[in-house]
Amino acid sequence: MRFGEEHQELRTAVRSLLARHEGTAAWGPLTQQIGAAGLAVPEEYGGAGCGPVEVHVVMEELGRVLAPVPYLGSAVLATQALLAAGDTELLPALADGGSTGALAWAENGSWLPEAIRAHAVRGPGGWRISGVKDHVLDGAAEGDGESADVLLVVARTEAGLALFHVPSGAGGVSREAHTTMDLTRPQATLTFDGAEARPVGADGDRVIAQVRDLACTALAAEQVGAAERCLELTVAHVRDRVQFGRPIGSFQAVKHRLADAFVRVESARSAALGASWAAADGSPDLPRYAAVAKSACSEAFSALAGDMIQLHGGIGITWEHDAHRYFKRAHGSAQLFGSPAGHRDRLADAVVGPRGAGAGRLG
Amino acid sequence: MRFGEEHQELRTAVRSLLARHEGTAAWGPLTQQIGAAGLAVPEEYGGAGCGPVEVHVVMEELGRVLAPVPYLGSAVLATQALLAAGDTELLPALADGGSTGALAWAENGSWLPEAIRAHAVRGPGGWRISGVKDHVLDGAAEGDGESADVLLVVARTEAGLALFHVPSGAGGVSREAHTTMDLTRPQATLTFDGAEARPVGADGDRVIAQVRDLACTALAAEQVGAAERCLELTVAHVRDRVQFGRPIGSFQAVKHRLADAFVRVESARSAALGASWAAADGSPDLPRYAAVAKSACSEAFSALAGDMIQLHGGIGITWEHDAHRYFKRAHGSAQLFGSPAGHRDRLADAVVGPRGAGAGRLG
Amino acid sequence: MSSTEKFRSEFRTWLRSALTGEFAALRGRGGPGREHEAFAERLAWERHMAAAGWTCVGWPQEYGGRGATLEEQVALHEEYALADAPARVGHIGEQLLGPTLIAFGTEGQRARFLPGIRSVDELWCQGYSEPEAGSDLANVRTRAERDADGWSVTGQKTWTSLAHESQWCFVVARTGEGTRRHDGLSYLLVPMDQPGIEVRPITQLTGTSEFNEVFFDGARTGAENVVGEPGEGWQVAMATLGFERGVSTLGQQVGFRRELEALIALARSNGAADDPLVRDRLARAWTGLEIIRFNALRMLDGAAAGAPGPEASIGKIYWATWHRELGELAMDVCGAGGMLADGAPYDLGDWQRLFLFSRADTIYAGSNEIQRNIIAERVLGLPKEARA
Amino acid sequence: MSSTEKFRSEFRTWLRSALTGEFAALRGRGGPGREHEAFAERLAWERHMAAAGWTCVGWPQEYGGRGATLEEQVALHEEYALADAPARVGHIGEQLLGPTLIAFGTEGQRARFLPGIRSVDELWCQGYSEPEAGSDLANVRTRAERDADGWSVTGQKTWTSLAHESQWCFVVARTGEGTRRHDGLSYLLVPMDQPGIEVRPITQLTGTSEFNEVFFDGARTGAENVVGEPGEGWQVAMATLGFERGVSTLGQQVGFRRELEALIALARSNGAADDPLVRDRLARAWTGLEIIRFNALRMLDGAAAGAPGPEASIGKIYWATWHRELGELAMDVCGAGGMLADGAPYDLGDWQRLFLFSRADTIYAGSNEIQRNIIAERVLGLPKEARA
Repeated sequence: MRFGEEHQELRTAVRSLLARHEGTAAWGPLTQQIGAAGLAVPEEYGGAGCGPVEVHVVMEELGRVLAPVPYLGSAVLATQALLAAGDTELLPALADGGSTGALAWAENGSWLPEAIRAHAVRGPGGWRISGVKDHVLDGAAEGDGESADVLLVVARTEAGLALFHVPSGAGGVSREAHTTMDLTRPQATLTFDGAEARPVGADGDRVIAQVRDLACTALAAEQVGAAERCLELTVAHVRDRVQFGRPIGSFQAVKHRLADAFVRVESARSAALGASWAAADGSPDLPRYAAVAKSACSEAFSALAGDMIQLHGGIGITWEHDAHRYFKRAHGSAQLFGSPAGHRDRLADAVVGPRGAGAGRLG
Repeated sequence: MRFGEEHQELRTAVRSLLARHEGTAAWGPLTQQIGAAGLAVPEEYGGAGCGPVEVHVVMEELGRVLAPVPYLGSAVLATQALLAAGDTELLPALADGGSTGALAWAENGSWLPEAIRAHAVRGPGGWRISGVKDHVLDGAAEGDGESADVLLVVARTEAGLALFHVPSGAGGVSREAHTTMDLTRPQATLTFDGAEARPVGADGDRVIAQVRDLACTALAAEQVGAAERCLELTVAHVRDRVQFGRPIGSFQAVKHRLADAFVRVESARSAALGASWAAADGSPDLPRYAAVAKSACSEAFSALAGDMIQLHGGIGITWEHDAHRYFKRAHGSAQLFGSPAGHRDRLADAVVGPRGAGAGRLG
Repeated sequence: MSSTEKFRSEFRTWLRSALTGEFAALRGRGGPGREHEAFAERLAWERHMAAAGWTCVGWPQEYGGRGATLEEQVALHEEYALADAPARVGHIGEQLLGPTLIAFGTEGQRARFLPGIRSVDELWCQGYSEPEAGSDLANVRTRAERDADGWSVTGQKTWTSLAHESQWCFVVARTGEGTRRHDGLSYLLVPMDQPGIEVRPITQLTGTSEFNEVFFDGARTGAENVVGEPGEGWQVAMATLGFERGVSTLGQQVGFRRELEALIALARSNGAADDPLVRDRLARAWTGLEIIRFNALRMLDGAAAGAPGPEASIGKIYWATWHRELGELAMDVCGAGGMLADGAPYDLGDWQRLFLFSRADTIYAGSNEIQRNIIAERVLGLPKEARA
Repeated sequence: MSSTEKFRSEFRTWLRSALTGEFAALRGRGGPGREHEAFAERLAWERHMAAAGWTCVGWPQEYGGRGATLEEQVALHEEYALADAPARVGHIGEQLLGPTLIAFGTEGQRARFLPGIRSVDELWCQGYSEPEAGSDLANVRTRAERDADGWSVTGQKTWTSLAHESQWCFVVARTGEGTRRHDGLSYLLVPMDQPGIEVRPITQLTGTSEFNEVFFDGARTGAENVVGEPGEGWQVAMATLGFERGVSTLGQQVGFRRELEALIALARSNGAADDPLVRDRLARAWTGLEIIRFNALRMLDGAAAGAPGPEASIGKIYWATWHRELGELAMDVCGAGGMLADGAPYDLGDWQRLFLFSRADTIYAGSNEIQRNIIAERVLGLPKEARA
């Protein structure tokens, strides 16, 4: 679990690019100069042939600055879904950033496969999909912005779950952009009403399980990067800020709190790295490690963002200071792809075994 | 919720008596000089005619020194069971301390009424009880010590739960004394095999619910007293103990931890007082307040005892120092009459409503 | 019926009849994160209350109050909250400045200012915090100079609620020369409507502005408008903070209870109430709520209730932390849907506002850290922190 | 197969064949709270291991080790724990003193002491802590005087494991005159079997005694038995602590895993596993266990693995806190039955021992508080605490 020189170079490249290009404007250079969107795509489909460890590095860096780019939605969710399903046609456009992908997955606030009610039926004119999908990352832009042009949908068929591609401009698709509490990660609700669709690969259950694990792993890395940045900014603040005649960072209660925060960040990093390396190795334990990483990193980031506000005092609750942006991202990323408690529930099924009595709500 | 002068006098009397008489030797003077066992018994049965607030004061003081006397088992559990059931015969001997009572209640580690399997049947020769009772306070002494002579048993009859008196020396009763992790609170397992029994009062379901609320309330007061003592001893220690050239109590991390401990103790006290006053007022909300008090005071005491060990450092984990006695009492008293989570489960049923799906284990 | 219950019943009856007609629409308005909502209407409502004698009930009768006992004041707060009446606008004058003037003011100051507070004709705001001073009043840099005509105030205050709406501000300023820390502070009453004062709203993490920065540039006030002796303002300011942590928090648990009940109702309706982990946390929240209430009742019953001492710190840490955790629990009850605002441009829902606003609870009015210092040093008698 | 896997497989094969016959009964013996259990038999077992070349594998070959890599050492620890082999008795010499001598000792000291450690013929104990010094080595009061024949040591050490069983003790004593704090300490090797040393067991909260007080009253050792320069013992002692927090903790997660798996098995059998709150905590414990493992793997992979720096503090705080919480969870899985001991006079069960003993985890070998200071000052670069 050690980064090589090439990972350090990638990290440096992404960090300096993000320092030069703020906000959504970073996406063009990220894809064109660094090839970020195709990092984990095999070379024969126009990618760099790297894998989860490189994605980890990019996600940490994106997390540090809360970059509002469609990396998670397009380069992770949509791209990994296509890879898992064995598509070869749509991948090149996603890999070079020419297209942006979106995966319509969650329903009724749940990412569990059993929550999926959207269904696809095969008629004389081909497949048609109907259903409502929540929390679709980059699924629709607010106002006049651009929305993802490669639309993938997980739907139920008679043979189980399957991945579908709904062509751009297909009828029976409506997209509703939401205002999100975390303004840096746009979400949409997509409604399909007999929309034309093309199946991509087979065995959607396996595809969605793999996408879930890779998405949780990548998101955990983002959370570590963001949490680390919370700690850095807070440490800098308490060194500078003088109260009662001393920098507040010299008060032991503040020092110990930040020491605990450091333990939390580094332990979260261990969890995320463990999952990323397991993904890179194709380990059969990935589902367990991904659940560990997603739950631990969610809680660490939430704790760090809360500490950041508290230790900044009054300034921490203003719109001008970045603290609230991290706090809102911490909330949103903890909920995305299932809550920490939900992932622990999955973990408990694996390591403790199934419950005897009826199970509770598995968020 | 204010103590009057008479309560302060009672507190002073109990505290100075416990300072003069250590260990089990305190029970004689407590009952004879202060009439502690009969405090909450009406005057016509030989008691002082006081109530839950006075019991609260006594329990706080007993908790401060972890007095190994049968107050909780005899003066609270057995006495309140008899009062709730309307007995008049056995009360005087318990009230003056001439007898010691024990209530055989829990089964299979649970104090929930639905856990009770012991059953009583009426035959030609009267009632006979069979069953196994756990965690009977003062139910049997280890070695040659004395065991409770007034034995009360909650058992199931065709008409529901009922309270029974099993006469001293009745056949078919075997008592097994346990070694408890908390050596200051003896427990026994009692096995009844067709033992002769006399019903006491009626409506055992109401009796056991009332005993539960009063027992939880009294135990919460004991926990507050013990937690308060943990805090006092720890504050004294950190004032004296010098490390790195300063009293460790001048380190802000220690100060803040003890400040939090103080908030915890005083908030637990509020919960316990709230329940005691509700009991004194005969409030219909007592079941809720008792659950609040028992769960909150259990957690506060456990936290305080843990802090006490940690802040004492190495000496805190020796047998010589009192810290481990408080730590073990904290564990035992948290489990007694149901765990904090169990009481919150009961509270959730009351304030949130019943669960839709099957419930979990309700410890 | 006890006198408290009589008082309670009288107020309840009045409320039931008064909160009708034009005022009925005010129910539930102006809560945390919504302080500017229907401000003019809430002001009118509060003057209506004043006319009926229901403002400043805790003040002595000679100053226009009813001399209500603490129990009665709590009952009033409870009934007010139970009726879902709108958030108060005159509370800073009624609960902070009024008691301060009654304790420390001159007869002239009382005569000049108390009637306007009681009738809600004059609103007040608080000028304590400064950007560089944080929670430490000893670091106040705002200066006031005495000249022939009175006082001239220059400096910057922050976290000032209702600065836009208020006619007056009570300001802690440095008036002593060359002194540091607690000496040389004075407690001044300064009119807001003058050229030397500029108010700028602070946009908070909710995207709304409930607090302001207030800039004083040679702002004027009369020589008579200093409370207590010049240079001894720290004692006065501390007493005001005591009032803030004391009586005014006694009724807040009713509002908390309503929030928790609404959250339970949401959990029931969206199925979260079937999740055993959520149930446990809801029961824990209920436990904390009862403790907040019992903490408040103990303060009421204690001798210290009239002049809250360090014990008030317990209540502040406890409820602030509880409320912050309620915000977190609320978001978990909301589930994934909690990520989405009600609408554009940034119209957050009530639970999101609670989640975000409650982060301020452990910071303002003496942060948890400050309260822990107070408890450790003043209650537990632990050594003071070494100073650089 | 990688060299690590080959090493692992070789050791596993050996263990499988060796831990049989008379040694089979030793499985699982001597764990925390049971250090004195079957001591003589465990000593015999460990000498058996030594004879087969399985002690001190991380030492260089020239000192009798195998020069095993860190990965291989971890593999050995893992296999040892997986085989349920008995708790080690020579680990203080092997893991603490041996590496210290290899780094700081003279060739003479290495030649004299390393073979006895490797063969488990001489056991070692550690003389660091003192009753008044606590975690602060700078407060050491034990003194050593140099005379014609060597050193004379007087003072008191505490929390000394295995003092009764050991032939030697490494002692930090003050040798400089009039100095305070870190200067003037020396690191001495002192034989235990002499009239100037008395060992008294400390009874712990479990009622058993795993630690001792050691009283030195003019205890003697030779002039050659000082490690490093006299007066510079602090640097040596700190390096030893580094070894303690480093390699020796890398394998412990295997033992933790076995504890957690046993607890899960108990929860399954007694129904606690159906309690959603217990399930959540078990899953949380599992999460923590994986993090302990990944933390250790990162240390292994990092450049700092050979000489653990402040990063080791992360691992220590994390696992100590995790283990303490596992003890609490274990008692909740036990339920009410956890109140009862296995038997008289005070025969506690395994889960009770875990519950009680794990309280020491956050205290010994650098308490959580000390570790937080190290992280805050050395890693985060926050200002040092003001000193009186």
